[in-house]
Formats: sequence, structure tokens, C-alpha cells
Amino acid sequence: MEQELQEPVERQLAEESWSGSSDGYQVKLEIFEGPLDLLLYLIRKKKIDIHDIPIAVITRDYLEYLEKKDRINLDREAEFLLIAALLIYIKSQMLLPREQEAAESDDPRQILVDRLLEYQKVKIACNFLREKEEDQLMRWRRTFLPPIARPEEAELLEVSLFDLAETFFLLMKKREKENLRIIKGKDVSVEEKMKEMIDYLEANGSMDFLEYFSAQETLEEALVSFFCLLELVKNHLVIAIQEQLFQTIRVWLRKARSHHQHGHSHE
Amino acid sequence: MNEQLKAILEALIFISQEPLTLEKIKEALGEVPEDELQECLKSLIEGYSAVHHGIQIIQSGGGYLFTTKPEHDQWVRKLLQIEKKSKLSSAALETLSIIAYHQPITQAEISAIRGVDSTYCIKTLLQKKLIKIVGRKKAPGNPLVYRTSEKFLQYFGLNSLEDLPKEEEIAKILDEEKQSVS
Amino acid sequence: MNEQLKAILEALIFISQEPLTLEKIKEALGEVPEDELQECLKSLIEGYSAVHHGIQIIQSGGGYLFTTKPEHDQWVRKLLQIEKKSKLSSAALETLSIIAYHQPITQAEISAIRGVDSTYCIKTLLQKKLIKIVGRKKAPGNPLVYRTSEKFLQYFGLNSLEDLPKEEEIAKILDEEKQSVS
Repeated sequence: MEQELQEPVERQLAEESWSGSSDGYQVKLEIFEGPLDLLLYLIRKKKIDIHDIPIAVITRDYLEYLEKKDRINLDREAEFLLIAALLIYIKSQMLLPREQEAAESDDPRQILVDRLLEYQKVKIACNFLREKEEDQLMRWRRTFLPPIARPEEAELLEVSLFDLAETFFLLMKKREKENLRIIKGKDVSVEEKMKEMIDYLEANGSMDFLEYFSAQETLEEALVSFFCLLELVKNHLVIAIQEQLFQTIRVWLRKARSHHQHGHSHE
Repeated sequence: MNEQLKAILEALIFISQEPLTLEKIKEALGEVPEDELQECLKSLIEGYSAVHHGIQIIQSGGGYLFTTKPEHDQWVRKLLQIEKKSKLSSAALETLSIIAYHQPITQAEISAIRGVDSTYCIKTLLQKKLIKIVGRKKAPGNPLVYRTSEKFLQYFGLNSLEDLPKEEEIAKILDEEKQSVS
Repeated sequence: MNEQLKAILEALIFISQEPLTLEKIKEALGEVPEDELQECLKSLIEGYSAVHHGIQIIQSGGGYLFTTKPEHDQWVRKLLQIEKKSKLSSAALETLSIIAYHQPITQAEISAIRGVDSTYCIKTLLQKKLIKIVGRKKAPGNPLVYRTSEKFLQYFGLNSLEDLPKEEEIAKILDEEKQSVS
């Protein structure tokens, strides 16, 4: 699969964070994915039950970590400080005298415990995905088609004049049924139309037969366009191609047409 | 066993650029009895799982696909002269796990679970096409909502989101960890 | 027979885009006794020549390569057609995105934005029913005017066109990348 699946920026951060540690096992803040990661690490290190966290102890450890850092990104620091504030708040709540035996749900630690439990699940999922990733990264899939059963190049059928005409007249018949309104009195010259079509082809590269004709304002104009196209095909100035049977017909200018076209316009 | 069907399936899985789904198989072959199809697929997969094969059929992203085996990674890379493929960063993986389990989900919700701003990770995952934007949440600010993509499944070799560990399985793993710690 | 060597060869032939030559094999694997190599290759080729296999190893252009067997050609072609059809090409996607953000719009306007003739893409999108014709523009030639369809919304999981990510949002997501480039 694709390369560069690791953000070099983040990796660099992680590597830097390991450097220059004076205290043997001391790890710095950046290697933790966030404050919850750090908290979870502390809880595990002390083999503490997540449902019964000694808040005073953990708060002290947590703050100790924050103080030991030598440099951390300000944005990240804010996130670590936010959880520090929460810890201190919980600690203060725990110290308040209670009027009566608090129900379990009143435990001020609950909010933190819920977040830690959720985060713990995320960590497990991460481990699972990491294993899967490692396996997949060592598997290679083919990204090319093997040669013999090569698909045919998009099946291009050159369209005969007959096909062209048939398609057109079927189309016209359909349009007549749709109560085509015919605006009379507008003369369309073959020369003009032919020039218009070539201009269009030159500007757009190719045209969609059906769309072009159905976009013509009047039946007369459509007919004139059609005869122009026949003329162009006959003179090998354009090529009409049907990509697949029963699909639209596309018209392209033939290459090396400039000479012909020149001659043609002088007729 | 319909040996001919099995051979055709082998050819189709081999030739397909994407993991080959049952729908596509049926579309290509027309009417085939479902049980016969399943039997052939099973037999094919089993056949390739033998040690003496260097290629294997895996189910990934809802389809069947030939890959080389992980143990030959080094030889393949030597042949193609490619470096080891790099992994996702832990931050990106964390973000992705949360999206996988909580989809559809917004950036703010992800950041809340992680306790860390996740905009950058989301951007990275979008660019790698492992997640996609699937609309907006009807909430103040109408934030964009994310889901994992097809490519997510393929990247991790998962057949569907069902393959992710379930809540109970995670609880079991946590239990085991706790025991091994104490 | 060295089964492991045989498995590695299978993997290498599978993954190689060009017919895999003996030189290439030796380059990747280092020193391997010639006769052992030949024996494994022979056994591999023979194994795949059995009727129950849909793929085979052939010798071509001085190397070895996997191909499907000719007798399954019709199915293989059928599948490739299906795969081709079901894919939204990047050109079609580009066209679709322009229609989504600029609707209602004509073919000429789309082509102008893309800088490429887009008639074929429009046809494809119409066939997939992701866009629809909603009338004609009152302009010379009365060109057809396109809009995205209901199916478009479903496909992308949107409730309405309002849900499409706004230009600023996308810009914001992609912003950092731009900065790091400059």
C-alpha cells in the first residue's frame, strides 16, 4: 500500500522527547498521547484500582510530572493543565465534609473514572489495530493487472454513417412526439453551422452527439447540423466513435485535419 | 466440490484489483447456488493457508483478496526495492480507534475522549482516506461528522466493522491485564 | 524439496509486475543453489498446471509470471468490465464535485471549470443517477442544465445540499498542508 503513512512531524516530536533525560527511567510528557494517557500510566505504575483512585496521591504524581518537563508545546500543556485542574477540584471535593454517607454516584471522582475507563478501551482498540496494521503492512497485494488477461482498451467502435443516421432519426422522431415547437423564419446556413461545429470541437475536443443535437433550438437547425456532421465524416475531417453499443456517439476532430479544413472553408 | 467453479473463483480473486465481493462474483457468474459458492471459497482459502504457499487469500473490506504472506515481507521488499512501510502515528491511531467505535462522531467529541485536540489527526486521516466526512450533526455550529472509510477496513485487513473487538472482549482483555499487573 | 524456498518464489512471482527472471530472483534471495531453485520452480509450475487451479505460472520474456488460465477468459473479462463500471473515475468525481457546488450548471460551464471536455463524465454520472437534468438554460443553444440527484445525497450520506462541507471548512482542513509546503 502507500508509503508515508506516518506523520514525520509527530514522530520527530516523539523522538525529541526521549532525548536528554538525566533521570534514568524518567519519561517526558510528549511521549504520552495526552493527559489521560499519562494518568493511566501513573495508575498502572502504582497498581491502583481505577475505580478507587487515591486522588491525593495521583494528583501529586501527576503534578510532579508536569514540573519535571523541560519543554512542551503550549497547546499540549494547556490540555495537561486542564486535567490537573480537574484533579485538584476533585481532591477539594473529597475533602469537603459530607452531610451523609454519599451515594456511589455522588463520588466526585466518577467523572474522571468514566473518562479513564473510556480511554482505556480506546487504548485496547489501538493495540488491536496496531497488530492488524503490522500484519497488513507485511502483506503485499498486486497493484497491477497481470498481462495475459489484460482488459481490452475501452471498446471503441467506429460508428458507420448508418448508425449515425439511425440514432439521429430516432432522436428526431422522439422530439417530434414531444411537440417540438418549430420557430420559423430563421435561416441556418450549412457553412455557418459547419464552422460552428468545428469551432466547438476545437474548443471542447469532442462533442456528445445526442446532447449536441438535442440542444439545437429548432428541428431545422438540428437537421442542418446533422447534415453538416455527415459531410464532415464523409470528408474525414471528424471521426465519430461509439464507446459501447447503445451508448452515445462522440465526435472528435481528426488529427492532421488542418489542411483539409483549410481547403474546405474555401469552398 | 465443483472444481471448475473453484478454479474460476481463483482466477477472479486473482484478477480483481479490489477485494472481490460476493455481489461482484454473482454479478460476473450469474446464477450460482449459494452453498456451492461458499464451499468453493472455503476450500480455496484453506488450500492457500498451507505452509508451502507464499500467497494467501484473505477477507478484507468485505471481499476476498490475494496477498503475499507476512513472513516473506523482507524478500518481497528486497525484490521490489522498497523500504519497510511506515505505520500510523499513535495519535492518529488513537483518533482512528475512537472514530471506529463511536461513528458517526464529530471532532469535538473525539477530542473530548482523547483529552487532546484532534484536528490535526483528523486532517491526516482524511488525507490518507482512512476516514470520511459523512454529513453534519444537528447541533450548534452544525459540526462535520466523520466515519471510517472502506479503505480503513482494507488497511487493517478487517472484513467489516464487526471484526473490531466487542465491548465484552475488551473487558476481558482489561481483566487479564489487571491480573497480570497485580 | 525446499518448501520454504518454493513459498518465497511463489510470493515473488505473484508480486512482480514484470516476468520474474532468474537474475532478479538471485538478486533478491542471494546465494541459492541453482538446482534447488530449478526444482522449486518446476514444482511450482506443475502444481498450478492442475485443472483445479484458475491461475497458472507461465514463462514469458525470460521470466516467470502468474496469469489466469485462458479457459476462464470470459469470466475474467466480465468481472473486469463490472469493476470498471462500478468505479467512479477521478474525472467523474471531479465533474460531480463541480456540479455539487455550482448547481444548476451546464456542460459547457463544467468543461470550462475543469478545462477538459466533460460530456463523457456527465453521461457516466447520469447513468449512475448521481446527477439529473433539470431543464435548459435560456442561452444560445439552450444547453441542458444539471443538478445532483436524491441518490447523490444518499450516496454521500447527506441530508441536504446544505450539508456539503463549505469551502472554508475544507480550506481549513487542508490549510496546514499548504503552509508546510510553502
